Amino acid sequence: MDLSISEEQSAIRDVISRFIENEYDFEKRMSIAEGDSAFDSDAYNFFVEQGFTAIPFSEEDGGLNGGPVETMLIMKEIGRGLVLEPYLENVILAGGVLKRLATDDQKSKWLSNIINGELQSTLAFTEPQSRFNLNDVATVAKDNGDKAIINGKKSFVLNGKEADIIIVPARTSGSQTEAEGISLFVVESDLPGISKNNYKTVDGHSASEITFKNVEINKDNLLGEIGKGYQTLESTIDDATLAVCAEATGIMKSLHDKTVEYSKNRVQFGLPIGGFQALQHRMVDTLMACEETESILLWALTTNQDDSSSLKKAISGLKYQIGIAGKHVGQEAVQLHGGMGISWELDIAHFFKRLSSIEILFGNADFHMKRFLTLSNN
Amino acid sequence: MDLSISEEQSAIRDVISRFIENEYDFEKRMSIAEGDSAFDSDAYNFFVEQGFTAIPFSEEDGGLNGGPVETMLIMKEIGRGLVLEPYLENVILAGGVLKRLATDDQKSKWLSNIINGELQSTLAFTEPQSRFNLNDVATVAKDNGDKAIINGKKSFVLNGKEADIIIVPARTSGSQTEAEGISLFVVESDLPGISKNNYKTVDGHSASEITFKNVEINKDNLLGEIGKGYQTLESTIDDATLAVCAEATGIMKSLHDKTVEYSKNRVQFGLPIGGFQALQHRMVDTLMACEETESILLWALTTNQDDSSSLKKAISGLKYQIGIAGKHVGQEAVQLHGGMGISWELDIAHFFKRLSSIEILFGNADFHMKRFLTLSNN
Amino acid sequence: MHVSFTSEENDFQKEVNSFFNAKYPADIKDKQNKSVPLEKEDFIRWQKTLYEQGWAAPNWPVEYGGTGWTPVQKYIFANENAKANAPAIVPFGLGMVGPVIYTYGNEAQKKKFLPGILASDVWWCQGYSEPGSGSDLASLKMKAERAGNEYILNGTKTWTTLGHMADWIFCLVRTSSDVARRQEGISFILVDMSTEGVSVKPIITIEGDREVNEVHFENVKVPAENLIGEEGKGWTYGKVLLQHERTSIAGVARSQYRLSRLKEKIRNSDNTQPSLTGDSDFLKKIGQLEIELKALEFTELRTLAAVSVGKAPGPESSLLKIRGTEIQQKLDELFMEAAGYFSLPYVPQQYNLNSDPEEHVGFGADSVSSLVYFNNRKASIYGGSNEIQKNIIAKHVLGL
Amino acid sequence: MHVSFTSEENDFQKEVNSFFNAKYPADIKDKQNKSVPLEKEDFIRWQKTLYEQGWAAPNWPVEYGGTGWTPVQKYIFANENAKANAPAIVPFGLGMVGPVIYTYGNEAQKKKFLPGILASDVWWCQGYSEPGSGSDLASLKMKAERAGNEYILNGTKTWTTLGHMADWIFCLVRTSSDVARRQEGISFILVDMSTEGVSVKPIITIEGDREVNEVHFENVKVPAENLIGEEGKGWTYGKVLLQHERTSIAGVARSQYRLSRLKEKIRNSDNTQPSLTGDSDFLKKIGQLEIELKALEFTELRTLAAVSVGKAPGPESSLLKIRGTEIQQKLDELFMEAAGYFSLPYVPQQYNLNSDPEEHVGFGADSVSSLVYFNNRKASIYGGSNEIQKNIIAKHVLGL
Repeated sequence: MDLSISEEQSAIRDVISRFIENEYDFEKRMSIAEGDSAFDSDAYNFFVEQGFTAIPFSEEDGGLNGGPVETMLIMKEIGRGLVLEPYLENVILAGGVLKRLATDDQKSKWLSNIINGELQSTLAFTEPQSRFNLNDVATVAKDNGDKAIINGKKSFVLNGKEADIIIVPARTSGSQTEAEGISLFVVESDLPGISKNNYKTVDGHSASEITFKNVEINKDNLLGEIGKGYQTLESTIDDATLAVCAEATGIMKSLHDKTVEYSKNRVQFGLPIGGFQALQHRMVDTLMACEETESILLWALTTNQDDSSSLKKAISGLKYQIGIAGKHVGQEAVQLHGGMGISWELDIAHFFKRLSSIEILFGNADFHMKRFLTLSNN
Repeated sequence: MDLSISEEQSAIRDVISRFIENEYDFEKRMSIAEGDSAFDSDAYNFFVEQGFTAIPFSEEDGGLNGGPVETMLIMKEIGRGLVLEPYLENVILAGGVLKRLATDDQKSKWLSNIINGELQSTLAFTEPQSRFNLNDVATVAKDNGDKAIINGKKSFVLNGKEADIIIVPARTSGSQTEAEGISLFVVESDLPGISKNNYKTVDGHSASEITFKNVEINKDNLLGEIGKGYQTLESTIDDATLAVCAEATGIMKSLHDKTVEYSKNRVQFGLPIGGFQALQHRMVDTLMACEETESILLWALTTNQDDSSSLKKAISGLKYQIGIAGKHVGQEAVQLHGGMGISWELDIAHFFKRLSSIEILFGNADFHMKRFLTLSNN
Repeated sequence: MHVSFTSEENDFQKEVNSFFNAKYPADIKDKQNKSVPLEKEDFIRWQKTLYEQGWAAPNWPVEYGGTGWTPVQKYIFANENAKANAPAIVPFGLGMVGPVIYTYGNEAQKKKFLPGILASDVWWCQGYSEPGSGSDLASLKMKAERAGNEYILNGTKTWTTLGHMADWIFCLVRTSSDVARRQEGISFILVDMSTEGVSVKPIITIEGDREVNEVHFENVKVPAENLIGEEGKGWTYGKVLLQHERTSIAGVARSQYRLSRLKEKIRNSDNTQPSLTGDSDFLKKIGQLEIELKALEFTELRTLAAVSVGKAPGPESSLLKIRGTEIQQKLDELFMEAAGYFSLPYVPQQYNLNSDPEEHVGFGADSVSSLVYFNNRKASIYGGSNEIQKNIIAKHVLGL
Repeated sequence: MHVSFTSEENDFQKEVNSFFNAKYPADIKDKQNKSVPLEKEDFIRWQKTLYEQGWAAPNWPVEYGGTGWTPVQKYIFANENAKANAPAIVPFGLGMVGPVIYTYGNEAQKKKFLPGILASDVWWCQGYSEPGSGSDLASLKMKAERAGNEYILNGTKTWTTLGHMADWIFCLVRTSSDVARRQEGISFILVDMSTEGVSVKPIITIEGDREVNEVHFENVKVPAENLIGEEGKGWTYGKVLLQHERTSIAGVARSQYRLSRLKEKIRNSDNTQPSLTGDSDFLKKIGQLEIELKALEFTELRTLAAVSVGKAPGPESSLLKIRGTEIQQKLDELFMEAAGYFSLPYVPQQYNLNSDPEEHVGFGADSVSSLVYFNNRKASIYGGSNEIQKNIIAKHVLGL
């Protein structure tokens, strides 16, 4: 048993942590969030230069052979720094599908460029009607000789505005909610028939509603076998869920720490509010929530990656925990900060909003509890 | 709108409240609970003399025409006094079925004697496998000319040891969980084939497991129509649910008040523990739980008695509230009393045990939430 | 014991209902139903409609323009108001400073201020909190020094809701610091916002809107005649007002309306949007909330019954404030949860009657649900935080 | 980062497992599985079995008879113990007074007391709490006055678990009240329960059993050589012990065992008893508990990892105590809830191996579930109440 991280791993953490401290303070972050661009290219390039975009890929794919622990370390810091750059979208989501399914040709066309930062990409994992059900895919890809014609609508496509390519799950057979019959296509986003409705999200990120109207793509753009995309989709979303849970863990810790700190300085009734026992006990509760979340994150990270059913269960357990404990810690941080907690000028509000978004992203607490129970029964 | 009680109603409350204060203190109560008898006949007779056993019955049946408000007032005091006498069993349960279904002959044979205190009775509402589902009846009554032959087992028959008659729901047709096909029979408890396994319950009451082996009863003992007993069973159990909820409301109030009082006197770290803010806020929470329960009790009491769907819904809402808030108030009272809260010698432990039993009786919080939601959908 | 209305009360309900049907402006209703934020002009137009009906101030004494309604009538009115999805009265004038003026003000002040408040001609805001004084209001520092016939005001008020739209502000100020208890030496004074030295700085709140402000006072000269009641007694006047704020803060009728909308949303979801119809976890949360709201409703009715027989609302009103705001916040959560991903786009531009529904992201007011959730975290903070309410209950109800 | 064991650790696990299979007495196991309460004799027999194996005191230094196990080995042992449903060691001797004696006692004391503790020949109980001193332990009043070579003890200890079975008691007593801080002037002393003036009075607890006692001391003469360490330093010794108690109180392995039993009960219900197999609300509660327990397990592993590299368990152990006991109590609730009506009969007589199963009320240990639930409300009260633990965390971890 060894719960510590290696020197190499801690070096990764230090790099990003120092970067945030020196180059990505709250003011900088807010200027990006409030600006027109979806993210800051310099900041993203720094991630590329440091090799972060190469981490979860095999050496033969040009990657660094990193695992979930490395991703976790990066995502935690991304949480602490409220980082807006599309690491999740490019590396975990699009990269996650490509590393699993792409042929060598496809990898050199797309994955290499994700690793070297030249390509922006994303995975369109949800549709207006599907909520959190990955198998609910109404978007259709019709066979048309050496082309496929895509029709449908994808919702909440993160990094959709900037994405050069979009990985689109589309139905090639089966009924709307069948896992079987979902195929994954790489769609270049400048093709005719694609229209994007781009927006910023409440947490300063950016996303799009994307409509596909008779979009013709080459069949070469099919990833993996026809109709067999679901399992990859699910595994990739599981990776991404683990990643945003690590991000949330970082946010929760920040919120808790900042709240304790604030309570030591904010004086009311002649006493720092941290001197009031009712508030002390509540901050002990949020501390415990953070520690438990950290522990469950460890559970997911140390689960055998090849035991897919145990891994899914641990990830759903973790996402459930984030849903419940995240809400608890977030709401308490705001409440204990009083009016300051709901001021735009303070980071607390923005941590809270990001945390609230993550609670929904890839399925809320109820959704993952149901999945957890299904996996328990097996 | 008038949420006050009438003078007649407050007189009823005063009589029982004074009785408990003067004749039924905690020591007396515990001597009954720890003794061999199920209850104290003198105490029960007092209830009879004061006309309490006549309250919910019509004047033509020899009753006093009282309604749920009168029952509520009595049951609240029964809660505060932890009264063990079988008012619920005789008057609400057995009496409730009889007043609804019995013919004049049957009433004069049984109901009159319940009112005048000469007959002990009960309703056998659950079976080993049925949990809270009143329609799960495996006990069978077979037609045998002018007799019916009963076979089956009833669980947790309150007042079973003392009961001269037991009202037994038995299946005369249909499958095990059908509402249709349940008939209600009065079974004299000294008939051959009846065996009782009597016990005290954790809250000092008494109950029995009762097995019926080829028990022959007269068909005259059928109450109402054959196979049509379910609705009466459900309505009677609803009455009883409302009654024990009122009892629980009295208990919760007692627990909360006693805890606040205790916190003013118990000194730790040089301060009455009621001076510690964390505990103050928790006692505010239990106060609110008590007030809300009182409010929901009022909701159930003021719901139109003829609107059966609204009434069921309000009663399930109330029982849900008792399940949740009762557990909260009970556990907090014990916790804040520290070691004293789990001492047999103090009333707190016994209030807590009775409250915990009521949480289960006639269906726990989950059961009633489901019923509430079903009724909401209609 | 019964909760039915008398036939007079039933008639009154019909009258109020007809009024809403006839007079509640369709364009404002449309905005409300589509979650389009109201302009100041909308509020004023609606409040003037109520004023013309003589219903602007249900709580005021008849002599000052109140309705003379019984508590039950007020309850009925509040219910109908919520059912019509009409906006709540902006409270600073009619709900807050008005009662202080008619209770503690002199004749001249009543004459000068009450008509403008009643007719919604003058827009008020509240100057209580200061950067260092939140829950601990009595620690306020803003100074008012007497100089001849004037007071000179210096200091800062904060969290001043709608301060940027207001004509006047009522403030608690410190007129003396040489006092035994901090609650002494505080005075209640009315200030014309157009006076030199008053400046209003926006505070952007979590959801991105300007709703509250910091109001700075630099050598602001205020006529001494603007002081309400006695100098140094302002704390007493202000406290009464806070208690008043607390009962109205429960918002039972509004929450009932929102709950019914939520149920409707669940029932009516078609297959173009995610369906929660069969989601037992979500339905259970709705059920739980329905029961909590019933509890609040009957707790309010019990308070109402007490008030009807002449009892003043006491510290129990703190209970209504705590649970009322908790329930509002749970409703916010459920709306956001129901909206799922569609709660996350930040698209305030689509909450504009002129926007093209074809270009809307999400269904109905889905995307506004997160903004409401974020913004309304304030509900448990303002009007005396819920922690302060618990302190009040512990002290005054439990005697701890 | 990984949680797998080394091959040595895997071998050790097999060894422990074989030991339990071979040596854990079948009759005791039977009692445990049927929820039949164990007698003192059962505990002693089992603890002597462990003693003979050399495993009675995993935490003791090897020189006094400890095992020399690594933290991971201790963890493995605790897990196997729980999986076998073997009773926990009665902690007062081996877990509590033993460590104080070998840490702070003199050689003579070690020689005199440790062997008897190790071999479970001498049964100990704890004299900490007093009727007026519960959470506020330092307010204890029991006096020990020095008179020549003896101390004269007067006072009352309470909540003394299994005191009626014990041979010896270790007490915190006040040897001086002329002190600056109440924590000073407290001494740690060992008392033979057969000494004249010691009397034990039962306290019946909520579920109806005698588990705890009041122990009265009336002019009890104790040889001065029974004092541990320095006079007046007893608080320090006692505190170490409390922290020790806290880590072991988490009971992860035992809760895991119980959770698996609960799941089994749900899975195996046939139609002679109420089925909860399809009860989504109940299954959800189990799922939630499973996740909470995973969190506790990994929190314990993190502590273990810290201890493995030489860090002492700090105030974080308070966290384990709070959550550990909360989880135990939630399990209690779920067992009672699963039992439904059958949790309510008070039938202790059926928890006796000689009772006739035909006459049992309910299924398995259904009726004992309520007694466990009631009794175990103590878990959040004793060993330093959970409120006290929160105070400790607030002060020592959060720095408030």
